[in-house]
Amino acid sequence: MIEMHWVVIVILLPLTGAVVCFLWPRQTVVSGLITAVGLFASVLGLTWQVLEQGALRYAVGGWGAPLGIDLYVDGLSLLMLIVTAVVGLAISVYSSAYFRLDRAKHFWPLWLFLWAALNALFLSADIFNIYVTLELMGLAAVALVALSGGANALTAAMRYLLVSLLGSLFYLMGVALLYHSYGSVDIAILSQRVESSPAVWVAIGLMVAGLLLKTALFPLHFWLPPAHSSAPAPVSALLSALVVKASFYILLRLWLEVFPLTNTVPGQFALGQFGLAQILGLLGAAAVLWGGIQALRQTRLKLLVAYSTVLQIGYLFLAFPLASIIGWKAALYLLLAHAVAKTAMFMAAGNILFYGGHDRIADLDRVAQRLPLTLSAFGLAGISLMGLPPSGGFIAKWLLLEAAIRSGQWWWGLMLIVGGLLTGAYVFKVIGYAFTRSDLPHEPGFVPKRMEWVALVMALLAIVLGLFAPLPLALLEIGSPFGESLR
Amino acid sequence: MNNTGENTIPLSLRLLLMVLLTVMAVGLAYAVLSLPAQAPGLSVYAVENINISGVSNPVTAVLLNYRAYDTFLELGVLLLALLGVWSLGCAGCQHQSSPGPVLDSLSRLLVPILIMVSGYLLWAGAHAPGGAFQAGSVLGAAGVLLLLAGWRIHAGLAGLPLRIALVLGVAVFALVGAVLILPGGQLLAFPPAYAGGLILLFETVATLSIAISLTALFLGADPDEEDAS
Amino acid sequence: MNWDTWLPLLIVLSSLLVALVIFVLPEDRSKTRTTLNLGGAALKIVLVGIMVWGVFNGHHYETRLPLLPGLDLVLRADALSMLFVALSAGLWMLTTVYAVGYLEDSPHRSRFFGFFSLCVTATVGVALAGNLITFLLFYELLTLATYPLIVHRGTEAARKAGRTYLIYTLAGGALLLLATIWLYTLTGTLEFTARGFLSTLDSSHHPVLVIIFVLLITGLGVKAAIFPLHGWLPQAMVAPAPVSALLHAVAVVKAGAFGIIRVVYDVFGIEFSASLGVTLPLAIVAAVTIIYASMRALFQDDLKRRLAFSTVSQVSYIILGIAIVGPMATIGGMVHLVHQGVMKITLFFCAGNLAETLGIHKISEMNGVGRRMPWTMAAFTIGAFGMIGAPPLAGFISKWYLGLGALEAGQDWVIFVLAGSSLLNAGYFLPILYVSWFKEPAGSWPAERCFGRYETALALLAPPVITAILALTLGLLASAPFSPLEWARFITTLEYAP
Amino acid sequence: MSYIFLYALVGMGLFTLGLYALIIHAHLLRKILAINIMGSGVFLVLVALAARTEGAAPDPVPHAMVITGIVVAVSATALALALMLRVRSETGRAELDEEPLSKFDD
Repeated sequence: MIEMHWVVIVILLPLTGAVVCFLWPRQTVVSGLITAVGLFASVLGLTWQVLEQGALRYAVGGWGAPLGIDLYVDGLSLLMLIVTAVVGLAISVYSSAYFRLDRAKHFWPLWLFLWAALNALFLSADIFNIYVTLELMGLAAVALVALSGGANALTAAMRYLLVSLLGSLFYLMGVALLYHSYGSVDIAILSQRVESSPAVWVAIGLMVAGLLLKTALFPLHFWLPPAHSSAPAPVSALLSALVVKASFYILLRLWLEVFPLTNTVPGQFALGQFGLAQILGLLGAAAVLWGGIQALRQTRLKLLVAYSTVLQIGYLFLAFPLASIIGWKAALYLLLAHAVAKTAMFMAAGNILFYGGHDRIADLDRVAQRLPLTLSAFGLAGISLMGLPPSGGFIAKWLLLEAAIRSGQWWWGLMLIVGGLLTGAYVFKVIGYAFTRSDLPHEPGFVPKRMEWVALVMALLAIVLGLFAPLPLALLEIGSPFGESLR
Repeated sequence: MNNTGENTIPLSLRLLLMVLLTVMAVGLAYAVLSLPAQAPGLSVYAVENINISGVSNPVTAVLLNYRAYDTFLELGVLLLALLGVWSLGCAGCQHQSSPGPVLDSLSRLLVPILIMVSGYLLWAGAHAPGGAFQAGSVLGAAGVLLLLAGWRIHAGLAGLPLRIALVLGVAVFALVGAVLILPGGQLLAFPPAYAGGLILLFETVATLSIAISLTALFLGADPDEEDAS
Repeated sequence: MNWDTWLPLLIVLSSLLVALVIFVLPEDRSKTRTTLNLGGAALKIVLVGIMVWGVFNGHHYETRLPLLPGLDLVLRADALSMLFVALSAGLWMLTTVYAVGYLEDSPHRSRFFGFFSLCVTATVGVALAGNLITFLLFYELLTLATYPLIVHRGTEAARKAGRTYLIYTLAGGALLLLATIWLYTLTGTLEFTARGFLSTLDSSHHPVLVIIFVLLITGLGVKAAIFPLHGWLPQAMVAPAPVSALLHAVAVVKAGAFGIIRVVYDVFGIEFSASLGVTLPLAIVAAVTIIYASMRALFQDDLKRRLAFSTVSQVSYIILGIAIVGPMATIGGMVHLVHQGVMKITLFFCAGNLAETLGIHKISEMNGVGRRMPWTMAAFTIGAFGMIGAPPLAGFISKWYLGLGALEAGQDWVIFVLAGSSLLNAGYFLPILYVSWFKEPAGSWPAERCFGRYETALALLAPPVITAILALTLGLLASAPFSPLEWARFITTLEYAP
Repeated sequence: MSYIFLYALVGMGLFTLGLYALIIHAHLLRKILAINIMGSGVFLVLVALAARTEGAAPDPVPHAMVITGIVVAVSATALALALMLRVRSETGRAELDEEPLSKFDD
């Protein structure tokens, strides 16, 4: 039987799709949708392959590290690919109704490029190659934000572009230092060679700073709310669900494999990493508070949802000081649940905007009641974001709290509780308006049913994730990305 | 250029920033100086395999064989930037310059030379410094010069033909790279016997795509759409 | 997989599926909706009946689904859960009938009945939960399902009440979650076990266990409306009458009280709780709530608010019964879970009838209403006397056992609390009865509507009459087999070491 | 310690200077230039250190990385310039609307 190169297909297929969409703009929606479905199937194929064979390493060009570039799939990267595939498919379906052709012909190639960049990024085992994918992702994301036109979106896109480039350059400088220290850019090789040295520390500092900027961890989140709120709704969804997670993924990967030193004097480095982890945890906690409070203060729905992303990113960083397998799994599950729920929420916000022509929260009652499916989607997604059972968010919160208490650092868990309550406050601030009655002042826009249903399906998925947690959690074990379990 | 920007920042903040950045610079310098004084990096491996790479210039071997995947993605970045620029729909943003007689004759003189230089660089890349990027940018410069001189692409070529030329690099990489999988190889794994030819093919299409992309980037908007509007 | 492993899940699904179908049902399909509602309710009663019979005959019903590695979603039928499931299933049927009559021709019925069914699903889930995480899951679902019911009217007051409700319950839920996980990290299990699963822990953990106990009780106490966490309940009175009935008699406050029973008996174990020294403070809090809320009730002119404060007071009887360590008091507390439900739902049905038929919301408007609506007021009277604890009504049985239990446990002060509370109960119920039966009507009612041949619509009248008769029967036939009292005795034998 | 390190230090200096300019200047063209200077700094570090080993041919891998990096930088700059023109045509000026240093939005 011919071995399927699913690893390659999930990168080449979206690129090919992008090229086809670009060449024949009139058929762009059809080509795009076909690509999306094919890509979803390919990721399933890859999943099946990895389940059968375990973690995979693929030497592009046949050279292998250190000379060539390797692709690597383990549970961690596979989960990211699956999240991307699920969210990507939903966004594709939603977008096929959202954009008119004059914008669709720009949206599809850019989006498929972005998808290719994400897949390539998650699969890459080479830190320089990751830089290239980061840039590919960043430029596509910026162009997508600018797609909605208008002064706000363009300015936000411009700021986003500068931030993105700045982050990449910091990252690249780190890559340069690591390469010139150890003569390799392969993650696996580096993880064996890295020792505590000034150059390594500076490299870690640069890379962490650059990636935090791209991940928008407080206080480096300043660019996120304007960019995520002014972009077209499907773009907002994919930015919040996927793009910020990509840089988080790199950070996590480096943290787990390149940064820790086991083969050297333990004290010094461990202490340093401990300190850095505490700082990341503190920033995460600050992000939870800041994002939550800001979300509560917003008067526009999309900005509220964008600040909710700032809060949720803070959650992810609470796992760093816990430094346990269960904590990492919790963070990944949170990432998964948030991606799905936030997609639903931005889509719901997009529908409301589509229908009522505005997203002022105080006037939502005129709109919300007439879009029950959309409102249900918003509510269900909100439940997951709050971390109430049964939902993916609850599972993640449970695991993270468990990790916090087990590690004796219950205060990080407290931040989860506070974040959940803040989320509850801002979600119900919106939901509350759904029950008051008022008249619609003008002719409503038409919301295609497809857009409402996709949002609802994603929201339901966020809930269902609360009932099928053992599956994704087992998937994460493949290749033990978080180290060997002690059990 | 206006100069409002600098003055809005209070001196105290600027001083603080300078102090912080100085600290950072010292750290960076310290990191550089702490690096091992001698390190071969990957040059040993690169040279070891040069015979089966298809070229004799090690940089080209890295770019188009060992790490051809990077180059492939990077052509993608270039194409993507063009997509991004076109999606901005900035047809009216750029003001036209009317070429004077000097520019006109200069371009008549320079363009053929640039094309020749580009061709040479492309060919030389196999054994000496040079290659697709150098060749592509020189050819792109020729295109820019033509644009400045008022030349525009023929309307009949502005649609699909132009687009095909733009995606040529990415498409050929993807297609050939994928075809190489079929006989049981890996993506972009060149059989040594064909490596030289394949690299030349890649370099040629990459040169064309890069040159046309750079020219199109300079133009700033989709010429097809420009006509339409 | 067999019948025994499916039955608990089926009981939960019988209302969950109804809820989901109703959500997508068009607004004007009221026949289909009513059929679904009543069909689901009837099916649930049948299933619960089978289950009660099975449990009595020693069957073991358990549904177990993996939720997290090492943690399952467990639905299990034991003697205690049967008490609550039977109450919920029975009263759901009546409340559905009542709600169908009450909300006839009002807007958003699909939404209302959808969440209504969801609410019962959550309650049944709370009852059948076999471990703390499952309990937590349904407990939070209950919060979410009741919110839309409270804000159903869509007025500013309703939204405000909904907000207050959420602030209280979400915060309570957060504490519960924290305590649950903390407990899990200590023990590695959360399964409800008769006489608890914590007594084997090393004594160095005991201070932590006390903190966890306080967190759990605080989290549950919000829904059980223990003083000073009761603030949301009177506000929630803006909801439609069937919702109030459901909130007060069956779902929300009972879920809280039931949770406290579970924690004290099946997590900590009653004897272990007593040895930790946490039961006496709990008893005192319950006693304070009983007296405080009764005093507040005295001064309410709004009928539903008076009933609300009465609920706050009465639910704490259940908690008091648990906190007085001893079999007799336990019987009293458990049986009150059922008795209070039946009596209070009667009162709320009646209050709803007055509001719906005559537009009466205040006690000062009730002069002579007994002549206009004799059946309703007769039911109300039975409910009120039950609450006071007059024999031979259901409430008397509860108080009798509570008193006996207190004496048995040597906690004589409880007698004074019970007596004082009964006096206060009489103080706020008897004037209502007096004005409605013996005063002359003022002439015209605030907003009278005509409902055919009875004093009000049959769907509104039948439920309170039935529950009033039930309250009477529960008192008269307290010793019959399968009565709540006998069932409570049965549970008590399981919880106390022989 | 060879003279090669001097180049690398200059690269680090460019990186820092570029960052300073990026933060200080409000005009977008200057910001874009600043980013490019930072990029040049990184490239200089990469290339310079490739020739550390005396007597041996320079390491080709960083050279290839720099070429890749340059193409990426060119692409990004092109997009940035086009975006800047759009911002200017939309808002009338080529600046981000906030103070360059005020990173906290509220």
